[in-house]
Amino acid sequence: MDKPQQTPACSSTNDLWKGLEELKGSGPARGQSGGSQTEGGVFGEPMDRRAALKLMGASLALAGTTACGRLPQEDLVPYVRRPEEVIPGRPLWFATTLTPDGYGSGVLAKSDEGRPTFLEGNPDHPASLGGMDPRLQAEVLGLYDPDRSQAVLRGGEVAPWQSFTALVQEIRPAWKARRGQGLVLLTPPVNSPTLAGQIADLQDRYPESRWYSYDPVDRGAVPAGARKVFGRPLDSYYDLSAARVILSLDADLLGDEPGHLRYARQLADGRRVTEGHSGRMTRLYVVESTATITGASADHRKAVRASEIGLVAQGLASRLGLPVTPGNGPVAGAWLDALAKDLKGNKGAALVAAGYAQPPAVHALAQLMSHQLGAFGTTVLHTDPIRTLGSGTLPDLVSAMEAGEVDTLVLLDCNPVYDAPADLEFGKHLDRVGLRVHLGLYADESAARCQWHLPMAHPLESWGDARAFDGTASLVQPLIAPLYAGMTPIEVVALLAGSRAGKGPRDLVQAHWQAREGAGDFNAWWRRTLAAGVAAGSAAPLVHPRPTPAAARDWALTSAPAGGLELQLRPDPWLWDGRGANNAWLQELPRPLSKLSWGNAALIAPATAESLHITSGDLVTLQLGDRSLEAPVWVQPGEPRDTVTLRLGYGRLRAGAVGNGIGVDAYRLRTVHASWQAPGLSLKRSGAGPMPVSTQLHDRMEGRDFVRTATLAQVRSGTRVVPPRAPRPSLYPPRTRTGPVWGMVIDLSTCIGCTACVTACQNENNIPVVGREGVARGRTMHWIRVDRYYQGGADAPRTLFQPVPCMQCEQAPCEYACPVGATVHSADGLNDMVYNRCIGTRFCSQNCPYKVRRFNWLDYTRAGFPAPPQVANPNVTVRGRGVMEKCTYCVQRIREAEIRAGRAGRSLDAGEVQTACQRACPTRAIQFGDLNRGDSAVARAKGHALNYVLLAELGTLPRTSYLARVADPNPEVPT
Amino acid sequence: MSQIFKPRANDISRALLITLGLLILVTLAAVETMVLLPYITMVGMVAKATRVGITPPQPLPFSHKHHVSEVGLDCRYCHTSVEESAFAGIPPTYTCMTCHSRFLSTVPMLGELAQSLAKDKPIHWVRVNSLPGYVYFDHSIHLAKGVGCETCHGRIDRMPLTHQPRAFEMDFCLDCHRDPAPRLRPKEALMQMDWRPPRDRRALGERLMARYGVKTTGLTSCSTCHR
Amino acid sequence: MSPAGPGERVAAVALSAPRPWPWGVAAFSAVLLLLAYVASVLVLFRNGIGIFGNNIPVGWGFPIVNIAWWIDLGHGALLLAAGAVLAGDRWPAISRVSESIALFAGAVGGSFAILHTGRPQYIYFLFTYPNTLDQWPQWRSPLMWDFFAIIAFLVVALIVWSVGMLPDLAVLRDHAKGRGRQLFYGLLALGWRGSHRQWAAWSRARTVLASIAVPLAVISTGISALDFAGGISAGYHSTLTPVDAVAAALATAAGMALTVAVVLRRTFALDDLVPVTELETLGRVLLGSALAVGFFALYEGYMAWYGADLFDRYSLSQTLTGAFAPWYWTWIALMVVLPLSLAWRSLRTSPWLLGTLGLLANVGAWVDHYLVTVTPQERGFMTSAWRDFSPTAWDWLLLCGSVGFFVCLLLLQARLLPVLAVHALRPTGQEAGHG
Amino acid sequence: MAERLLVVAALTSADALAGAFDAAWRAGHQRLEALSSHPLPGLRDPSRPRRLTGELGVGVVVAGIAFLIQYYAAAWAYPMDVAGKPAQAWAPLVPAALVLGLMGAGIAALVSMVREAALPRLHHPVFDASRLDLGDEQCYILAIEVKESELPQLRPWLEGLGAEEIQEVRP
Repeated sequence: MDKPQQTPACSSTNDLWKGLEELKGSGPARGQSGGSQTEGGVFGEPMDRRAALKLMGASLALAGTTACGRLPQEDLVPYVRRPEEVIPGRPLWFATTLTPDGYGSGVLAKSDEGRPTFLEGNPDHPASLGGMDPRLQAEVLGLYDPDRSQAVLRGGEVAPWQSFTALVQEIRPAWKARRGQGLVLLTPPVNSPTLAGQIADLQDRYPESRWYSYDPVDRGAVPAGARKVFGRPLDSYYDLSAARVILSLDADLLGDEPGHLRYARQLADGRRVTEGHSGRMTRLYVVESTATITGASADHRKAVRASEIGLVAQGLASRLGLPVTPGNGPVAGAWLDALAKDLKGNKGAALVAAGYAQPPAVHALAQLMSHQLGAFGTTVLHTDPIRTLGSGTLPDLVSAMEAGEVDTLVLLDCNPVYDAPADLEFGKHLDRVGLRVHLGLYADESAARCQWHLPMAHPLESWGDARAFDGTASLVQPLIAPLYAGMTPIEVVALLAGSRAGKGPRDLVQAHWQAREGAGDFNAWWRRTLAAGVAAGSAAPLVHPRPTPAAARDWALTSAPAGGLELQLRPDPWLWDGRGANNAWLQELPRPLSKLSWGNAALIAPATAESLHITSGDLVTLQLGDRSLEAPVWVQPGEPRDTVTLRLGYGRLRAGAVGNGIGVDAYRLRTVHASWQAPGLSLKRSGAGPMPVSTQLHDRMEGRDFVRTATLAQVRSGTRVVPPRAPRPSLYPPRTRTGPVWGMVIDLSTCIGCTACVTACQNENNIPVVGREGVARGRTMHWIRVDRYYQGGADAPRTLFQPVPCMQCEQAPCEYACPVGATVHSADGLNDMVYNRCIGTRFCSQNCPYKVRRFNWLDYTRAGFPAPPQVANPNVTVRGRGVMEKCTYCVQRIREAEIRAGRAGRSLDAGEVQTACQRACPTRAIQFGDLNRGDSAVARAKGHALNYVLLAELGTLPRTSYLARVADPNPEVPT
Repeated sequence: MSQIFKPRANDISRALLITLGLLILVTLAAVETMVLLPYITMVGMVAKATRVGITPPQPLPFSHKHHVSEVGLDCRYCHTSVEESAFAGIPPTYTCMTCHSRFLSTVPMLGELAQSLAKDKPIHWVRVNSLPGYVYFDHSIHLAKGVGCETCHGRIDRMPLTHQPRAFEMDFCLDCHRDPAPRLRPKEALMQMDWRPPRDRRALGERLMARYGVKTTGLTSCSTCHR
Repeated sequence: MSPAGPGERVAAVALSAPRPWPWGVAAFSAVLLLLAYVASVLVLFRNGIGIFGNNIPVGWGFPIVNIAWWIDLGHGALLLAAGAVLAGDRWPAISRVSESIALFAGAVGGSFAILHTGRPQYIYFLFTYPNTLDQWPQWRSPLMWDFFAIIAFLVVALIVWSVGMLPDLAVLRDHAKGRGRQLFYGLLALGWRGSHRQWAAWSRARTVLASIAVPLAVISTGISALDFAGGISAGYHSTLTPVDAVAAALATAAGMALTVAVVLRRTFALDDLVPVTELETLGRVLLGSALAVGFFALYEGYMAWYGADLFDRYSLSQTLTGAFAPWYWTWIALMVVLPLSLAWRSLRTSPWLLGTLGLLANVGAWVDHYLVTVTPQERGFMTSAWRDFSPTAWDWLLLCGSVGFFVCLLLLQARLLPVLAVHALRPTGQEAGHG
Repeated sequence: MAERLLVVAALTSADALAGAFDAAWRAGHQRLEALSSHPLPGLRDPSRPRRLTGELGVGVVVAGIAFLIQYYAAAWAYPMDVAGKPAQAWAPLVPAALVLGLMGAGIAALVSMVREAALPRLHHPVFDASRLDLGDEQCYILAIEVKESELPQLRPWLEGLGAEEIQEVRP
């Protein structure tokens, strides 16, 4: 991959608009290899299809003797002035920052002639370490979403920007006069230093103005818990690389905690049994209230109702010697004893993490236990709150609105009408505000209730900055000019404050940083920071708090958790608080555990479902107080008993063409005081609805050894986990390949099932989306799927993940099945798929035991949810209707690397070629490379004792193999 | 029972039978020739006219003949990225103006050019040499391995108006991918139009293959060109 | 002229006979179904094969089931026809009916071979001709073999059918009233006059063609079975499948021939020309082949168990008692158990029973092909990919449409061409003679 | 040269026709035909006996060509690495060759029949004979081509052979 550039190609507006030229589809991008165009002529462009259709009636003898047409005429559009760093046909890479979960995560963005087309993790950024997650990856699709708000709306009518700026200029004197009284700002917690500075500046100018902030993914319990212990709000994060025993109390460390990508890497490095492994694994205990990927990777997992996790913490705390009454929790004492022993035995290398969904008391206990275990400063690190909060929260704002103290409300990048707790009735109160302004990517539910809606610039179009989970700041730089003349919150605040003075967004950001980094050569700093994607040494300073004496008290729960059903809310892993709802990639991507796609469901444990006499597909009415919601049921192994878990972010009304009306809106059951869980839920079966669609219908392996498992003890003692398999006799001479031999090894011990690989592959290989019906029919197109199997009892099962791309078999059954030779072996042993040769007999897929081949049943590139052509990778053919497709080990990357090497007259370096899935994997579980080179990591992995292939007995000789999944359960823990 | 046909019906019917047989053969032959003609290509069951020998109307009557053989410009002066990218590169207006701001800037024929620069509106050329979207041809590697411009683009220096000299059908590519030796050139002759190969070209070719490290294994793999 | 002889009566069916009311009903519904076929084909070409219920893992759905069903019916019918010729060529109904079924079923099945592909406009990639791509078909694919097998089968079926038809066309010519018809049949009959030389050449051609048709039918059946047996999926990766297919095809054909013959003789009051003994012969064939099918079913079950392969055993259990059981037992009932009743002569000589059993055997055959095509894929190697197949309206419409297509061809033949093999109608007591 | 005409005699049974045919043959009539609604046994066919060599040969040749084309394409023109199987494998080429060979043989059979039966022959004097009716399985006809002059003695001779009706047809 080329080294990140210092400044984007689009540094002068002139070039920016050149970027747009291409977006309109007339740029050099089309001039080149042209892969990004659907192959009109070749794959049934309508005209041809009709022509062909006429002919089909005719007998085969007539084939060929047909009406003649002309090849379509193409335009070649050169630049007028070509920016120096642009070489037509060669992509550029830029470092920037995205904040899909409210914290900065560094990415490297690929730009093909000014079109951002692909994202990779920035290895230098502390929050990603080069890894990706689907939410990050999908941002590039979001950029081109045609449903994004494209113009300023006044009362729903399109208006020019000037009309709004004029309005602001007109009001400003009044604000000045009244010192900003009645002017109110509502934002998410701010992670952008510049924006924070802007707002502070605004409040200087208008001292009476108010700033409120809220986050639907409410992490308020974390600082609140800290306040209980330390007397002041603090953020804490973890260094899992220093940990040997980890206890998670409902903290989805690998899924949705800030810094989850870093945690995933650190944990994986601590559990990797291949490369130079220390002979020990970081042991992970998880006590959680819903099935998460963190729980799936745990050595010991307990599913406990959210309200009872406090009891577990209590029980453990007392065993760790804290003055807390043990109480009797849902977890057996012996289990806690073993856990406590293990934790105590690793003082200084143990930690207890509590999830944001737990009440402050549990966080307090977690902090105290970590402190007791000597974790502070080693595995548990504290900083002052990373994100700047407003002077009040949503309820305060609502009461202010009720009191009529708000005449101007500016909603910056938030959508409270949709995602505010239902009992606030935000929408109703909003209508009483005189002037309502909304800035957002979409003209969403809130925009509809405001007189003014302003289109926001997408992060990939913006200048800005963001802080990561540990406070590290990095710059946001545009890959392209705003497609729809959007503005960033920074600009809008500056506009309100009147401090903009014709400064562009970049000037505003620079101004802020100049003030901070003023000393020395700022331009050098700026260029360095842009290129690196990280502001060196900007991490928040660590604070080393000590528990206040008051903290040493009995934290036992005052009241025992109520019986009966309990409602639990969680952000959807992909749609998050709902911001991803109009992203077709995210909607279709199966959720890691349930494998549900295109919609949420009431997740209920098997036993509970049985006792309630309901099953998957039933419609139930959930009644909580005076609010009720009808939702489909999905029986989910691994959920705690008597709990109904709903994911937020669905049931949008104004998300856009993709997201509208998908799933049910769980916010309808949310209240201010029970933002994550609420007791006293009643559930009534109200008939059967359409079955929620899932990509995997069978959960068990039926005695087939797809995922082989072992314990660390077995590995250490050298027991053969994978029985050696004698090479099968063959009538054919063995094939020896001189050139590179590409192969892949997937380490199931470190795969956490996050499915980042799936989205990365979708992005890299122009994989279409098939929609709800498509998934329901079993026509998902993902080239790599992550299978999820359960072992053991349905209520406390062990969850196993297995990513399955094409196996690239040496003796591929698909190949001899194809009558036209559309899939054959390349010289370097890849199982090539030639789309333009395929006539769609589908015999190859019939004959593929791994079922990794995908077929274009319909014209997915045009019908359904067509991906905007601009996001397409120009180096991969966009497949048309009636064609088989599949994983090719990112052959386009292999060939590009070969050409790059060939130009330079050198041979490929080991690890020079990286597949998209491998690059995206946050835990580096996927190894890919040349098996003929001893120095390649993949070759070494192939030699490992844990290496095995799927369905070896079929003699297909797969190139993709797996390393058995190793766990290190504590022998003292009772099973 | 009565006679239905005239006596001569016998001969006529036999004649018809034979013609029918011949007709079938002729049709097959006709189809096959059409398939092999460079001027026709098949897209599905629809035969389409290729661009071979056609000079489409261009916004400007640009003459390679003039610029190459008369002015003597090097290919790379305009097609800058040909050695480092898949795409040879179409010169930005700016490149044209480096000369034409001085020479012939007043000729009405070149008004378009000035306009383009002034209005910052790119010139929309009509593509002449084209490959289907599923073929990933890369100029840079072909030059790096000693394939000259002329080999595919023909005597561009003799084209007042540019046209595609031959059908870029798969067999044309395969001929060379199977046996590159007799088609390779020494580096210095890559851009040369009137290059005279030595008598024993294959020997030269094989030397060049060794020098450029051209391996034929894999050259005919599908994914070499189709991805 | 003398009172109408048998030949004249057969001719009369095509030429003058007043059509009974069932004819009208049949014709109407058949044409309706044919239109449904055409309509769904048009929709298919507009929207792609996504209109069917197929998915991954079940990449082959109804269209392939239909191909296999129709083509195998054709193969069996050709086998039957050839057998009839070699056995003395003296069954007017068996010969004509089976020859027609072979051709028509082949044609209908062949059409699906194109329809089922994702990009039918590129079907010519299968042809073997020098082209500018330097590309050739991939000969290891059973589909490729099948492609040629279908072509060869259609050509030979057409030849057998038309050669058998030739002398009878002369009969129609001789009895045709009106210039137009005389010309029509006259041209088709090529001036056949029944001279001893012509008969000699003809009889010989019949024998030669029959002796070609037998191996061709068997091989083609085997090849189309290899489309599955050649694959690796548990449930149809079986050496025996091709042999099994031949027996099944013969049973199917005998069944269809019975149905058609019974309806035919009743509708056109030709009972005396098609004696029950002739139907009984078909009944015997059905019985015999059904027994063979039953044996193979047992044998394959046994092998799956005895082979002790995890996947084979699993699919066996699914077949006998699991997800596939309903399909499996339906097939066994229709194609093995019911035909056994023909072991009793009294049942074997009841035309209507024969016709009904024949029809059911064909339904059974379709289920058989469904069992081979769809169900093994629903429960393949990877449990994570397990998924059931559910057909769409278009699947059903095209299936029924193809039946309409087939029936239309039969009706058209009855309307224009001799419904029975006149040349096989011998004066009583006279044996057929061959060169 | 005297005009020739066709004498068409209707006989009563297959045996009668056979007998008459033999007699006429022995009587030295070269140009004669026995016509019937179905193939007749025991009718001595004066034309040479035929063997299957023709069709067989064609079949073998077609199969051979088919096989060679396949082999050329698979092993020579563009040898591909398909499922790791050697490009020169011959076994997969057999099925297509086999069926195509059979098809060739079938076509050959058709052609040879058309040739030997001298088809098409849309016009034939015998069609003028009223008693020729291929629809009637009792139709046994002997057609002899003779000179006008022979007619007088031919008639009684034929009646002697059991012809129940005799007709002259002028071509």
